[in-house]
Amino acid sequence: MTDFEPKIITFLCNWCSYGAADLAGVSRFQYPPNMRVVRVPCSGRISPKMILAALRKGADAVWVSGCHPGDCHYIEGNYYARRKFTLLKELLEYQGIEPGRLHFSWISSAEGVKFAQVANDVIAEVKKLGPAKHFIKKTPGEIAA
Amino acid sequence: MINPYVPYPVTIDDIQVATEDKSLKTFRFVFKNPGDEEKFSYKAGQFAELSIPGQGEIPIGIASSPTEKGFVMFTVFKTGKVTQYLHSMKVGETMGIRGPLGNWYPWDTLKGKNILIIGGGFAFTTLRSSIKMMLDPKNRGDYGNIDVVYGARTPGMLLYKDELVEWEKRDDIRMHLTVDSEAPNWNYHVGFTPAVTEKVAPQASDDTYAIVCGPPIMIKFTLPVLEKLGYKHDHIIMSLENRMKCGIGMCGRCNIGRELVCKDGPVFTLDQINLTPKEY
Amino acid sequence: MKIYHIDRESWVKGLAASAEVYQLVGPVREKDDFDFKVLDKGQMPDLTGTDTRLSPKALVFPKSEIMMTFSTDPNDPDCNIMKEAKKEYPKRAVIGIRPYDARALQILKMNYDNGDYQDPYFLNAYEAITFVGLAVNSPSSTDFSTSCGTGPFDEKGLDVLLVAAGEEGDFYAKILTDKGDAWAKAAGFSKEAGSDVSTRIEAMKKTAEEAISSKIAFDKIEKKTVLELFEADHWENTAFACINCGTCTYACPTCWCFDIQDENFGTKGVRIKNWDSCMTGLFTLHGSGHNPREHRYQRTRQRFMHKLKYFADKYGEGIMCVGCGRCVRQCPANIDIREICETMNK
Amino acid sequence: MINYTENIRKISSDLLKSGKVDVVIGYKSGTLPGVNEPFLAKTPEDADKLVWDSQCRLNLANYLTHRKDKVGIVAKGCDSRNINTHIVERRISREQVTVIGVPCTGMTDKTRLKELAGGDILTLTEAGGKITVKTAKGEKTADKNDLLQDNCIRCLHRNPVINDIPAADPVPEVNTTRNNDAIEKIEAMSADERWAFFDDLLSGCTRCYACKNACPLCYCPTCFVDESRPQWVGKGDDPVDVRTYHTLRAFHCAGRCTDCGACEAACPMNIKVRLLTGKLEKSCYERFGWEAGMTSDVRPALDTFTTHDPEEFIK
Repeated sequence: MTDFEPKIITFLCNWCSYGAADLAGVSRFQYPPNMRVVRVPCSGRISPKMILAALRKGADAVWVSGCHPGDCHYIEGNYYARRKFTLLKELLEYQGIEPGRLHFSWISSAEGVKFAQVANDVIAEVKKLGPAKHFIKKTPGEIAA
Repeated sequence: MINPYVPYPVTIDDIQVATEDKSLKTFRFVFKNPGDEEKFSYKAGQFAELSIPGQGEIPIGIASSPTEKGFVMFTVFKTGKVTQYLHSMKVGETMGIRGPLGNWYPWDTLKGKNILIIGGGFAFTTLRSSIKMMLDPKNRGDYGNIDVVYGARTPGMLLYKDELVEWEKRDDIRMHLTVDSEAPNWNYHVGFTPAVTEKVAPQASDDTYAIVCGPPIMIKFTLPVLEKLGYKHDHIIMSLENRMKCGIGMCGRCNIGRELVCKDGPVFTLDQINLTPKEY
Repeated sequence: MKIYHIDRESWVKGLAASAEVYQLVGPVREKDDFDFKVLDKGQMPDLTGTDTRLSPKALVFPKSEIMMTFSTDPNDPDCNIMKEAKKEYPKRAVIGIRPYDARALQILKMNYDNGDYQDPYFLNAYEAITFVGLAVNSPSSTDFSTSCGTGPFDEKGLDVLLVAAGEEGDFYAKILTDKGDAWAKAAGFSKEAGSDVSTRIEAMKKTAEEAISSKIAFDKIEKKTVLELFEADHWENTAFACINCGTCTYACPTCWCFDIQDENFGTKGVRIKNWDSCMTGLFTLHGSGHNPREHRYQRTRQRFMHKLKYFADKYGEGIMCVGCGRCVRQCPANIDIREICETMNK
Repeated sequence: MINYTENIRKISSDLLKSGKVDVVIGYKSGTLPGVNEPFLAKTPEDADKLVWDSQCRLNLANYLTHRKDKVGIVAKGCDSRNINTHIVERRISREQVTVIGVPCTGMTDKTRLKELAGGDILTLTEAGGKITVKTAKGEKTADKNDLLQDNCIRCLHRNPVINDIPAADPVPEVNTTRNNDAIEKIEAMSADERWAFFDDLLSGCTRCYACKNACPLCYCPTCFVDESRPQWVGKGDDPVDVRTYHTLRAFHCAGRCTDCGACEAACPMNIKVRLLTGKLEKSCYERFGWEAGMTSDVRPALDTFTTHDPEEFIK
């Protein structure tokens, strides 16, 4: 699995983690290009539908990052998100999704280093797991190459 | 066995924005395979399924006339998943058309008769097909007087404006165009379609048929006007719409009573409609 | 046509022999109920159950079926051109289908071959099947098939009618069509039953039909107009309990409605035909947001008007129900077509 | 049970007569033995058709959702918790609804009844805690307690938590433990075993949506399964689509589900869909100390938060 490059769908809050990713970029903190970033207004905006949509299309992992508790631009969006993710993570793992497929973090816009670190951690963990096995909608035999 | 679900491949030949709010576009399609145009031989009033692989299909009335050769034309309102996608497509792209589907205005019955066409908003498509067909020199002699009442919210929301202006100038068709309220440079009627109909429509007779096509609200107020003018229910012809999938009378969702709008319709006389539940 | 007597041993051998030529399909016990499945080599159909939970309609009208395939890759010369999906229709023998279910598939055929259009997916699958039906000797308490123009020994949709012959595991096999004859030949059945067999079968048929206590009548529905029935004031009460799930429509052997859906996989995709149900709001929702059947009771009404009136008026071949009783037994809310029929028939 | 029925009829009739309610939602006898039908009583005469026994499996709160009138509703413990949820979520106002509370000793499981009978049930009678079913082959009797639905076996709130007019004296609560053996058994499996377990569990699903339509919590104007832009889930029988549907359906019930069991009672394929909702119920209790529908003034678990909610899984 050494040459396996995972695809990680990364939902970043516009007000913090997205800025952190930017900062990591301009500050030249190294992290590999496995992330496909989707900018969202708030981690609270993330619905389980979106996380499942990523897995269904073959993402090897999903990572959602928002503002630290207490720092939400919308005051409390990330508090709701925290509860949602708690339950979703447990429900998916209960069904056989490996814990390393779902990642959550709080990263402020000043934490470029933390962003690069978490990114590297997430990628390393997913690499160890290998390609996603479950929740991928398979191409029907009629059109599979 | 011919597979009725497989669309004819077509190329988008031309796209015109049809109304000022850009919510409607007129698409011209050319068949990719020689011979398919012949197979797609249609009559005014029929519809087809526009078929976009990966998006789905939508039933749309055929706006071109059988007398126009080399292409077929549809005017489409942007509303759902498929139409949204269609509006983003470009000239030269390929898609599919399945049809022609459904019945047509009863042209055999209408031979030799006076015809009153009443249209509203963007439901003018198959009416355009009908007018164009009747005005063709080969066909004009088959019909008596032709009166057309066509209304839209504003002048910019009228479909096929160039043709409307052209028809307005002819003496073998009486055009009664109207918009909901006064507008600059508007020299025709002002007022809702039912009210204008009441003013300009020919008196009812055994030899006069009305074809009505428009939004539910227009139909609701136009029918009493026609009744007042003495039009019998079997002389009032309407085209219905319902959600459809197959278009060939099998998938089961477009019925009004025992009639399937896709196959037994979309054209019904008011007499027929009166016998069915109003589930449209 | 001939009637064979098949003992237990010849039955097992005969099925094995016919499996050389036919793909065999039969009821199989799955988890806690019976369903029709393609039989593995050597697997015997389990004919001990009265009914399969789902009707056998999936054999000719699968829950989901790929109709066409396409590519949306602009570099593909066939980009955006629909291709018929390649399908094979092996010769099949469906063993143990109940007579009313076979009749139900004939009803489906009326829809899928409507004179102007033929649905090749349905018809190819249907034509490929030899229906080897099993007469119902002990009808269930919810069987009202005799009221519906069919019954426990109905031969209409069958190629062969099997009747349990009394002795343990023996059958009489009444050959009804050339297709049936061909299957019996492939199975090697040759021992003709005794001369009194027709009388015996007739007697069993009578016993079975008499054992059916559940009846419906629709004579007055026939005479009433569509609007009279449709506008009757009982519908909101009648449909009160209905939760508008698709249980009845999916269990029903005569419900034929379907949806067409496109699914994309990268730059390739498929167009699929899926079971659909008039119980859902989306079924009739217009693009404008207007829904002619917005309220739940309107959808319930549609189902019963279709089965008991629209269909009857349109085809003149009775109602769109074969009285199998699946919907009655499976409905979570006790919507009972027999009771509704009675209300409509008042 | 006769007592319950008589009391419900009397209370309903009085409510209808006095004009305190316009209608009463309850059950009437079904057309099949062992099945009752949700029923809307509009007159005192209608009220005489109301019945109550151990075959009232659906959750009547489901029938409250779009009502504009004054409603009396017969409710067992779980139904009453869903009425609370409806009030909290403003599907109905507290003033609009009069709860006729039924202390509940559990509902029979339809598959267990079928197993007991071993054939077509011709009659079913219930007396003194025993259920007797008659088939063509003969009669069988069992303790009702041995025939209960899974959710009733582990019920913690048999008595209605919102109860305007009790139909009977409270019954003793019999369970004290929240242990959910069925779920713990799954949790003990390996990840791949768990995936395979649910694949098998859901394999019979026909997407009839009886589970969601029987559920009082499912009232969205447009369900996610019907959304087309984007389309979140395919509509065919693909196992990942089926899994997506059940996962999201369960999730939408998170913190709101009262484990009434209507979904399983409704499922024509006898799929144990509570193994998904039950997990969320368990998580809600373990993580947030939350039990759905116990009062009519606290927002459900996912519609509220505390600043110190657990977050050990967040980096």
